[in-house]
Amino acid sequence: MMGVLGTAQLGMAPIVAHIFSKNDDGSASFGWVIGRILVVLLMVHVILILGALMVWAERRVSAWMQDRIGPNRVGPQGLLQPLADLGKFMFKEDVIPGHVNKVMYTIAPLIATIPALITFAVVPFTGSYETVGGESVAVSWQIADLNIGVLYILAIAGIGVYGIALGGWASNSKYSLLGGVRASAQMISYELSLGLAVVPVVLMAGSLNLGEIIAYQAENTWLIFTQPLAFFIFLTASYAETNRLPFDMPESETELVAGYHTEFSSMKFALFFLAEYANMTVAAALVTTLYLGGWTFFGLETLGWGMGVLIFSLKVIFFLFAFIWVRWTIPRFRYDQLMNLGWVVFLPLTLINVVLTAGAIALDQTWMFFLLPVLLIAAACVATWIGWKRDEDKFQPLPTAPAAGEEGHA
Amino acid sequence: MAASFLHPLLAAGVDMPLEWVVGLGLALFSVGLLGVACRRNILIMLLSVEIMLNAANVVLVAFSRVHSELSGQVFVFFSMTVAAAEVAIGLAIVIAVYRLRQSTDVDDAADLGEVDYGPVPPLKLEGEDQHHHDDHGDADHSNDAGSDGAAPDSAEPIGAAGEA
Amino acid sequence: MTTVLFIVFGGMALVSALLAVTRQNPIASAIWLVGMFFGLAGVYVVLEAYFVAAVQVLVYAGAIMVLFLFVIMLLDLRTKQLDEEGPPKMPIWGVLAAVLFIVASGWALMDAVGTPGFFPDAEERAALELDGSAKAIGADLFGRWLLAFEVTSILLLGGILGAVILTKRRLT
Amino acid sequence: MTVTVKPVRRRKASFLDRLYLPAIAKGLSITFMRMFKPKVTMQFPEERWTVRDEYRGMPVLVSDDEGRPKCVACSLCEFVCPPKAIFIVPDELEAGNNVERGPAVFDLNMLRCIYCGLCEEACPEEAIFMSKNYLVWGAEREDMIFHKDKLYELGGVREEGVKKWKDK
Repeated sequence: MMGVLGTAQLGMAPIVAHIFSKNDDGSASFGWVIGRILVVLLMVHVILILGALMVWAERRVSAWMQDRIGPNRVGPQGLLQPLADLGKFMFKEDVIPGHVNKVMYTIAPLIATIPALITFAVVPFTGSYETVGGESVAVSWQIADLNIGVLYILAIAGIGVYGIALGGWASNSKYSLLGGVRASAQMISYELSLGLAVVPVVLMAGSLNLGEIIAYQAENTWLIFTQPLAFFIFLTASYAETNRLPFDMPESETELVAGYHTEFSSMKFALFFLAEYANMTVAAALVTTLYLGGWTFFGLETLGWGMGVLIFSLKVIFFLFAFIWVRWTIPRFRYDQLMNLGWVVFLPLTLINVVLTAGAIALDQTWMFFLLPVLLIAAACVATWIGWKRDEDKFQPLPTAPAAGEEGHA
Repeated sequence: MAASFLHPLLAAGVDMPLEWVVGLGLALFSVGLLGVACRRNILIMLLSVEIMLNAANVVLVAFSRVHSELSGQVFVFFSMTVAAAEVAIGLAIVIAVYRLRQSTDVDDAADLGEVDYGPVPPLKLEGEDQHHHDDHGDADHSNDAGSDGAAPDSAEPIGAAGEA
Repeated sequence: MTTVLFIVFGGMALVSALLAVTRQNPIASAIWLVGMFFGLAGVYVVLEAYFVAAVQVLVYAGAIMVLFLFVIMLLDLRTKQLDEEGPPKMPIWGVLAAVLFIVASGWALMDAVGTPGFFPDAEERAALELDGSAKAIGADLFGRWLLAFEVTSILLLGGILGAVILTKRRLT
Repeated sequence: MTVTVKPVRRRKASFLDRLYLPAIAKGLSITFMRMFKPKVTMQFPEERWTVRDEYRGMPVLVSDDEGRPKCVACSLCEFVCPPKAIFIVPDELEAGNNVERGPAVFDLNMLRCIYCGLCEEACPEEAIFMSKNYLVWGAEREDMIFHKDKLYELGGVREEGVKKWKDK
């Protein structure tokens, strides 16, 4: 499988293609290594710039939703606001409180940021159709073509929580510690649902490789149509994994001041900020790749690899917008509701979904794929209805309140 | 095929002596042994057990490589399952011991007898006399983790057997 | 190339493991252990066991150690209490036992290396093909080792029940 | 300690409420539609508030229609000022003026001023007024102490009001 951003496909001059190509025997040449490093640097900067733009977008969109205008002074439409923010972060005093564990306090923002940046390595951002064995196959381009791409992302994304948990612990303050503890509990709870929501996708595509998952979707149909429940649960769990509202328990400002980053300032705080937005970008890219066909869009992608980039970007931007949209709409869950949702609602649903999908594949009944969502949604409705019935006694008329005179002396 | 993404770097295949991997497993196992034998902190002892399990995993993968046989890698999964179950139980025990002894030192848990932390004040009920159970309290019960925040949901003292 | 990578990752794993068992603070220990897991994942990649490497990070670093960290934070060991414990004491007999173990098993290893055919030589090794992909491992796991796989589910169930019963204060 | 329980009747959640999703969809549609509603933010430096007549902005000193300062340095405003923001040094004016008295120094400390308007009330000559100016700024603390010239410049000319000294 062609995984590298092939220079030849980019229409570069043959001499350039030669510089960046591997040796004839397939081993690494110097030019190839340099080319790879350049692509990696490009990708990292795309994410960093996107992260900065997301801060602007968050402020603008939230303002629009509240009948305000938002930052519009620095540059056209306030687009240079991220630069101004960056300048402020860089020149602010980097306070290290006296009571913190200095080593952990310093490395925690780094631990939070690096996993967020390196997960993007396996996400296919465009591709092309190539004839393999007489068949036209969608071949994706990504930095590293990993056969275990989905596992890689899940594994690395799970590391990010160390930054938050350690940041909270090293700050040596009550609010930060509570934020860190909440983050680790939340991460464990939702990683299960997240992973189990991906399993049907992997089962149907027959591969853990993100490129092959896209190829499957290009050939058949987008998995959002056949696995809407898995899509919905994955999306919701990724909100929890990225600590975004309505699941931002680790930093809930109304209870914990700012949670795990209460004691952080200057660039350390900026790194936590960046990690959150980079994580959102990865989550959006992953939802796009797993459920919405990645860089494909009903044949439009055949126009060229640039079109693929455009389609992929638009899909990712939609989900990034959805992150912001949901944040400014839905209030925060209570902590027990959060845990309840993860363990009592999502986990059984994903498990049933996995079993049903596996059964449909084993029986080779492809029509069942279209019946499954209906079945599952019906099952969810019935389960809710049973719960609603059971709760009825909670809402029985309460015993009459004691008379006003007695109340004070009780 | 499996190595496609690293292939240019590892074109020559695995060319190092595989004995070294077994050696690494040995070294890791003895480090784990050192931890279990010498440290008294129950958390670090649990971590050391993890190191020993990992040492076994390394050797399993190495021999799977040597004999071109996947069973070794499959066994790593079983070992990971065992590790997961062990950690769940182990941490539960740590929490239970910590609740009783207020310590993570295994030597504090060497004695089977219950430590008497004094009676825990019973659940305060509405309308009950406020000063009713003051005579129960003694200096010791401040040590009991169960008595501070969690008293309302446990009407009995945590170390109930200690009173008998 | 693999030799260099192995020395880097293996060394990282070994040093992290040593630091993990000698730290006074359990949190520092846990973090060093995460470093060891990453080193071992690197070793697995060098050995072309990619799936195992990913699962190593996913399960050990992503789940088990987060749980560990959660519990350590929950216990909230004060620095004062840690200071009372003092720096970790390493009894000489413990170190001796570890050294004795490594010498004895190293001797056994050397003995095995001497046995012809125990470890394949370089040419033989280059010819070996091992497909460590998820598909191959899955086929093996759900084929030959299906019974063992099912038994692990019982083990995990036991683990869950045990953990719940141990941490629950009172069963009512 | 006793706990007083006050029963609160809760509406029973309907089945649709329990599904949560319809409510979430409704909320999302509301926020989405809000994005296209007219904005209420005022672009401040370009657009300004039109303040009401009662508005009390920064106190300023005014001149009469002939451009002569009206303040006679009676120090009543200095006396009445609750936060003691005004500092006046009276002086004799040179011959030719209709009045003999005027301020040599009239400092208004805008870091202290509370915009109470008592100076305006107290002034017998109607020389100090609460302007409509709400844009008071300075780069340093010294800049926030407004001197006589600046106050007259901000106040400008005010034709109506007391002109008793003119009749002399």
